Amino acid sequence: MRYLPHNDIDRQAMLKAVGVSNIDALFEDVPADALNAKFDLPDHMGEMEVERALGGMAAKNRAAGAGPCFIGAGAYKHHIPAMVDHIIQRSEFLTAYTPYQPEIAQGTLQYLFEFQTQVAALTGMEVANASMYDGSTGCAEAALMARRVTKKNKVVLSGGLHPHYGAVTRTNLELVDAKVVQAPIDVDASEDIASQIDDDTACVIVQSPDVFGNVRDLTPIAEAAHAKGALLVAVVTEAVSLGALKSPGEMGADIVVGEGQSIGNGLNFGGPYVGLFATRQKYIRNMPGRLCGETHDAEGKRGFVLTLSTREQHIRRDKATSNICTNSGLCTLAFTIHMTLLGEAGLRKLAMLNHEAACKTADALAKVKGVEVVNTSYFNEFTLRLSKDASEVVDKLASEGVLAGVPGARLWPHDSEAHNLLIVAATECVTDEDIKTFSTKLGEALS
Amino acid sequence: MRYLPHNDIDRQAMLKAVGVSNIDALFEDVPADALNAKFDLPDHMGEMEVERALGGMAAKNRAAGAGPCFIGAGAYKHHIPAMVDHIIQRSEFLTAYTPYQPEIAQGTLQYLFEFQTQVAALTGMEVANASMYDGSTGCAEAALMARRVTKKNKVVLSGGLHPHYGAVTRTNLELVDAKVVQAPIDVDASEDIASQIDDDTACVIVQSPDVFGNVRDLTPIAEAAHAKGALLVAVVTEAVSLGALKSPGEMGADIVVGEGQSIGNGLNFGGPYVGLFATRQKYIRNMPGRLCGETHDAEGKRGFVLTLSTREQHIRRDKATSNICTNSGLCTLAFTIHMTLLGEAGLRKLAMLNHEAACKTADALAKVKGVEVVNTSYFNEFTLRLSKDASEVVDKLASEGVLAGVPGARLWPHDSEAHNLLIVAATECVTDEDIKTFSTKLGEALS
Amino acid sequence: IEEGLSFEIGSYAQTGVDLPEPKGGADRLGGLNRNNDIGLPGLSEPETMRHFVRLSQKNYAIDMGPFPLGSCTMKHNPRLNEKMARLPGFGDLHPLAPESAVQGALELIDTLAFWLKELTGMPAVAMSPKAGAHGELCGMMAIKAALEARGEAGKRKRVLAPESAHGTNPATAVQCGFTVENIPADKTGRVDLEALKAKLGDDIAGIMVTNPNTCGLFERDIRAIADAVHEAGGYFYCDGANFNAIAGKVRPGDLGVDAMHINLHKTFSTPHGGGGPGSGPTVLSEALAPFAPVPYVICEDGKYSLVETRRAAKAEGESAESFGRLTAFHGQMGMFVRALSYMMSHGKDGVRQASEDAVLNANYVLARLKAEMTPAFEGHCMHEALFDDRFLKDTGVETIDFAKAMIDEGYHPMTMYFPLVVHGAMLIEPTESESKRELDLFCGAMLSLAKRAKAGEAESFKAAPVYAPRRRLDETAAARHPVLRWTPAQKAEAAE
Amino acid sequence: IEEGLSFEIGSYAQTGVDLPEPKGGADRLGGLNRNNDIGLPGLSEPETMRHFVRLSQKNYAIDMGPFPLGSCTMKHNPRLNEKMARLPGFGDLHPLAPESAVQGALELIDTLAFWLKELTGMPAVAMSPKAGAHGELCGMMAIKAALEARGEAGKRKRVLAPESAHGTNPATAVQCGFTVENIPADKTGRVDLEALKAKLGDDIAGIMVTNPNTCGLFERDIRAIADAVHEAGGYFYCDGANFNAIAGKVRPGDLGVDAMHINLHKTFSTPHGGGGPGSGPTVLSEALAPFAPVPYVICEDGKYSLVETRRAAKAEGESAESFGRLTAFHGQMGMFVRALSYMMSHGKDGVRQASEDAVLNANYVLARLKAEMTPAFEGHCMHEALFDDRFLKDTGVETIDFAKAMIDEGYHPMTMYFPLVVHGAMLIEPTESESKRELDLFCGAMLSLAKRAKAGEAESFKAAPVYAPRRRLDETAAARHPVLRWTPAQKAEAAE
Repeated sequence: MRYLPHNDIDRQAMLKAVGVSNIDALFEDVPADALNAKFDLPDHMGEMEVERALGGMAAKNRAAGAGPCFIGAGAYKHHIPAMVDHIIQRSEFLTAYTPYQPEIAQGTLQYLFEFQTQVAALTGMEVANASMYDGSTGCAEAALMARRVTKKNKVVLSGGLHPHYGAVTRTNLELVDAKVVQAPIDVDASEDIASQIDDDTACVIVQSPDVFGNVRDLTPIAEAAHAKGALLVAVVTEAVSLGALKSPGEMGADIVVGEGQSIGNGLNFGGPYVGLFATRQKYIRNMPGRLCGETHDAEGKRGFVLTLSTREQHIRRDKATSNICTNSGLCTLAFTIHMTLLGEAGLRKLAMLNHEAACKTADALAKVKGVEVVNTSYFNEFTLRLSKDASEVVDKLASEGVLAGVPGARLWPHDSEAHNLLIVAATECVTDEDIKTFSTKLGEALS
Repeated sequence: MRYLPHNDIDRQAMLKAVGVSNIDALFEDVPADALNAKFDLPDHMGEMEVERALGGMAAKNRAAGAGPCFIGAGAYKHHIPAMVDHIIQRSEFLTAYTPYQPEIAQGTLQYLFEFQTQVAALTGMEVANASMYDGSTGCAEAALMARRVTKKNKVVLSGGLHPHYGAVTRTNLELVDAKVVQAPIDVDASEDIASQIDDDTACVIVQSPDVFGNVRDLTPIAEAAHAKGALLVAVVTEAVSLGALKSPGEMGADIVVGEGQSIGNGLNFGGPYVGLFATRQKYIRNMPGRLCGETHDAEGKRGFVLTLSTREQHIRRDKATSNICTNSGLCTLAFTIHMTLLGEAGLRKLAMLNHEAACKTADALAKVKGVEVVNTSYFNEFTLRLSKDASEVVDKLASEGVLAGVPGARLWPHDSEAHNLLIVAATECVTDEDIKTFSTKLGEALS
Repeated sequence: IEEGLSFEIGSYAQTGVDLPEPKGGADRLGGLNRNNDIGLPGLSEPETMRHFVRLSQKNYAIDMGPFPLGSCTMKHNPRLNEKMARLPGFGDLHPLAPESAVQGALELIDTLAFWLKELTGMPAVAMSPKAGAHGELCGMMAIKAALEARGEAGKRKRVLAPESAHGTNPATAVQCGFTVENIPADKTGRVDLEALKAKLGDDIAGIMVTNPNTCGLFERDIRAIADAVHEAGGYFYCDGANFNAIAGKVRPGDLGVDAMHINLHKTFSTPHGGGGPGSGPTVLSEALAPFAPVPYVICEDGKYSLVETRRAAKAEGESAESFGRLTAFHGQMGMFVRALSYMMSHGKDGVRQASEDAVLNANYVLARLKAEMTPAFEGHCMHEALFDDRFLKDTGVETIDFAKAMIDEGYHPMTMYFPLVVHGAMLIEPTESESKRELDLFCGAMLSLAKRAKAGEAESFKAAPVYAPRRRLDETAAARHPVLRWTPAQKAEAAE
Repeated sequence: IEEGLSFEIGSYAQTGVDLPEPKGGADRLGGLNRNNDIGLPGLSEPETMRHFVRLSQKNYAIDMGPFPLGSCTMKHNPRLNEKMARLPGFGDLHPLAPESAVQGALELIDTLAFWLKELTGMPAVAMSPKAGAHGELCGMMAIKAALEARGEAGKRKRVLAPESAHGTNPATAVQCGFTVENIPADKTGRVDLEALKAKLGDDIAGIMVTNPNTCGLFERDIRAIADAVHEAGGYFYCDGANFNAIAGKVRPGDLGVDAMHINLHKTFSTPHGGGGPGSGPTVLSEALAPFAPVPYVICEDGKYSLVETRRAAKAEGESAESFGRLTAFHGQMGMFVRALSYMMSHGKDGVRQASEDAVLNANYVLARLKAEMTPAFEGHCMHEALFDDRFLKDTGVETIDFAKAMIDEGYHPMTMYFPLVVHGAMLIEPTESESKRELDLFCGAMLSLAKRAKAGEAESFKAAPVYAPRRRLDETAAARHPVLRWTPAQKAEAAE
């Protein structure tokens, strides 16, 4: 087997050195009837066979890059510079462990420090951690953190929050008997979420751009929350939007959680992604997740270490702020590299190209009979109200090679009001021809 | 422009330091009317645009892996372990220069030394160089070397030699007024090439397996050559065959040249490839190309350097053995890695799988009406005589997604005798289904 | 060459990407346009390349040498897996693309699930947990949901775990609203069965046991433990971090386990990547299967589909009481592809051989190091060998010094000070990827260090590492005055 | 950690690939089966990975730091190019696939040819030369063929080249059956026009001139040189190794050139890869175009096809007298893709800016280093700055010592002892890829070394390098007793 360096001569010599005659002597503590179980699985395969099997499965999927793609709703098709994927595959990054031995892990630690700085700058916050699993789990952690900080129990979820983020948050919060209030679906950002905040509220969670694409002004919500001693958790599922929009930090957010996939990371059918988590300096000891900090070595040279581990499970065990153990290391690196390539100038330009693509797409689709554009504001994503069930339309267009967007029924299957909605995203990858193909086929599907 | 680190502030500061007011002052020696020419070319493009343009061209080609592929004749579709391509892309290998500073190039030098050892072992020769551009140019260099060694003028080319190798050799040899004798096309390895060797013969060049796939016994030819003071140059275009066949060294070859593409290197539409060049120790000072040798450093530690550079152009200039300046560095590395993974055991098995695939393919095709298998012996490639022009058949099958082999007219366009021939290769990549598809479609094309 | 932060060497005007010029005019941002500076410097592409290559060279990695980290399982990461994960049909696939466009992806998840169920002997698996700790959460959530379904959630709040447990175990239990109590260990380093039994009662939610445990030992009484817990009405959560010792040899389902997460990055070699991403699918017993999280994949007549909500789950399987959703999408698909590629490459014979070689390697190291070092417990071990610091007594050298000295020998240190049950613990896990030649070199270096420590060379240990990119770093200072980001003030300072 | 040879650490039984079992029985090898041992050890995959990763770490590379090698042009290698070359439509394309199956490949070759012709202002280009020296051969072969067509090949045997020429120039001329004579240089480091004219005559085949020349200077009299040679009935071969100084600024075709090869790996950044592969397309003037080698691509009505033989060339274009074939297939396709990717990324504006930045960087280095080092010639330079060793006079430090001391400063040495026209030459080419920050660090290190040399620290220079994977290697011993391969006897020795 190509991955195993021993031959049988080695194995015999080693067994002898260990002082046993056969390998099963080392498994003596296993109940005898459980040892050497039989498995209904094939024997080992060569690379070629594995490539054929997995390649066959891959070929049954429609890649976003295979044609026009307008799907967003929390995961976005962007162009990633070739260098990003090259660097993250370097042995020294790919096959390194968590940097618990900082003297021989400065590479990982320095990019984590750069990542934290980038995320803080991007969100307009004071500090950020070294990442969460993804945006949705970060959202749940933010709610838990808000409970720790405020010592209050109620969590209010905006009707513009991605329903999967809401579900993840509920699942986690209900475990500890928190009260979760979910506002109704809010397609056009007209809800009065501030009115839901009371003295028992730990936080209110609002997404902008929201799941329908609306850009929301968080300032009044922050003010309402702070007036009641609650925190504002701002959610951003499209990190590129922060190149064009006022940051949540400027609008008064106390915790910003985001999905960082758009910067440096591929779609990967939903994972691995990279959760952004930023907050104010005063809350750092309540933060979940790994943190990298600056220090110096015995010779006084600057260096970086994982720090504040007294918050973490491996030190604090049942008193930890979270059970989280890993971060999204390699995805974090991809984010950091792509962001370094972009820089401020590139990010702003990229954001503007996205916005222009969305405006152009919306204008083209608005002309199609049976289509109404719901939004008055948006970044690179907006919602259509169709004259029929959007799922059917999406399936029909998929069979014609167009990935049309996310139909309402996919996200709110039990809420028939949403079923004619179609959430459409347009990034820098969308061409004029893609838009034309989409609008033509959409027209056909609705006629 | 993303590849250029200066901004205009840098440029101005540097111009000032240099003492000129504008960049064209540094181009003052260029005739004024030739400076700043206009070009009918586009301005710079982003990665996404370049990917679209080149991706569009790539999509117009039929990759060997896209379906059944039976093309060989000097380039072979093999499976390459993923690790090979990963390692050759490591910055330290990909972006290193020729190892003229051995103290900081031991990585490159050690793998070259390993490569030379592998090639020598594989060919059954005493020494090998650090590679030529490809097999065909190595063949021409071998003929030139034979002239230097023997001080004779005539070069005899077997009728089983790949015609492109013959053409390259003729082009190079005619430049220095050598006499090149090309034996007629020899489909079934029946020529009496020994009879062409006379006292003026520097070398005879014989390929095995030959371009038609026949396995040739070189021993009697070597004896005949040596009897006249000539050298035998053995050509191998399929390196994998050396895992199953007696090596040219064992059969008395004086120089072995080969195409190493099959080990570690992709098809790449013909290049870059890696030329193998091996000979006897006594001829090393007459060899062309780069050589890596063992030595020690100032502390006595073993190390490697480029050596015998007194043969080379950068030292010897007009007295050099060849004008060659580069080797196929990275392709050499790919060869070395793949060969290290294979080892003797893997190479033998791989060779046997190729031979079995060819036997199976030949048996299936022999049953097709209008098909005659020419060969009695072969490794992974053989020749069919069809009942009609093979080019038509190949074109028809290509339009149906089968790459059927190389038609005689492609290699011998001016020799109509060869036009019904079809050279068919089958490697470990060929599946039973591929064979079935091929034989079915071949039957249809011939009926 | 020292490499500064990108914030120190870049400029706000520079960029390493070329994008088309925006046409201008579009502005539907609701008046919330960003007007201020963001504070993100850019670098040109060549500068970026060099920046990250130089940083990378300050790291140690499994591709460079052994990483004998007990409990962390640093094994070979095949590049085939990376290649497979990057096939456009997987790497460039949107999680919300219609089911018709993702049949191969669902097939892959279903196939991997089959392998995991077969290897563990368990009837169900939740695929969406994003990492090992997330898998623990998934398992404990399922237990809580099962208790709720029994109407006992209010009553059963206690979870038991050995002192040697990973820190995630108690943290997870608390995150689920449980309280945690330690189970004492016996002299052989295993759970004290009688002491455990004494703690059981009708307020017990369950136990969390790692097996093989973090001392590298198989829990001999595993079935008796499971039986006792089940009898008390609790569930048995098995921490699967060490499944790599027994995969292909033993099925946890045969041992009475109710839930176990599987660290794909440990057992099935998806790369650690400097700390993630992980992936923690969690296998579940019949008792817990109905409570599995959404979304999950089902297959009917060769057509795959997704069950995405609790209501849909209820509609699909009558007993289903899914506890909800763990993450936005389907889990760590990129890791699934890598893990399946690894599993298919090994096959059942290779998985078994890998476990055997891992155990053999650990025992070989144990046998060789015994000469100078002190094993924490008697007898053989499983996949990792645990030593304590008795052999360093009176030498002035502590475990951390020994670890740092290993760096100067060219090795990554072993796990130190874990598990907590042993003084100055040194936990060594070579994995099956190390050849005998590498192990011999490693053991030679370790023995020589031990001899040097005993010979009174404490000073050099205290000074180590000397040959690393950094000398020992001041972690206390970092925690006391946390500097978690670069600020422009630092740039100004640096310029002075 | 010292890494042995694979021959020392592997075994003949080990393999790092898994292949299906052969079925056995097939044997149509004509009785020529291999029966003996081959002598090729194998390694498992993890061992192989570590072997080559460890070796790689003994290399210096452009991704790690500057490579100021004059005449070698080590610039940034974009990874986009690597990605493009690996598209299956290029990387997995068989050279003998039918034309209908390779239209995109032929289009790519034709497109790259268009760029090269446009950038050089030349009407034709031969794409198949496999490297720069092969391109020289192509150009000189075309000259020889043209002379033959004129019936003057027997008479015109002399080729002139400056003493400062690359060694390939004389070697190539000889390989074409010519003899070579040096053209003297004037005091400014350029061709002495009068001396050149004196050597011209009706036995002249042509001249070979590098421009900018290897002193980093543009040949001011380039047109007069071309005119004189043409008047004498000879051809002007321009060595294009330094085209990167003027690409996008100046078209060699406007200067009277008849043939020039283009090093794609220098000017257009296909990676050097530790010594290759290169690629050397050769542009040709109207006079030489008819003699271009086969195969080449033609396009009619949007359909591409190949002309593969001299007879076919003759049939296709009436004046065609192709000199024959240079290589088995179509040239270095993999390099073509990379180069075109690079060119399209730059565009005409970027190519021009790159040349300007390359020249600016060299002049900046020249201006800064003048303070302590001695430029070989007065005035500005083009893309590389040439120094001699006068500043080391009486220091005991020689050029090679200075170069090796640079290694300890973290830099790859500059080109040394070339060109031959200057004593102890040091030729520095920073390329456009280096930022001002990197150049300032580099110049600082160089100035400090120069000061140290003058301050009498010769001993430390003689001892350098100290911080490299090896101290100075004995090249004389290597050449005197050549050991070009490992032999089993060495293994036995090592085992003792």
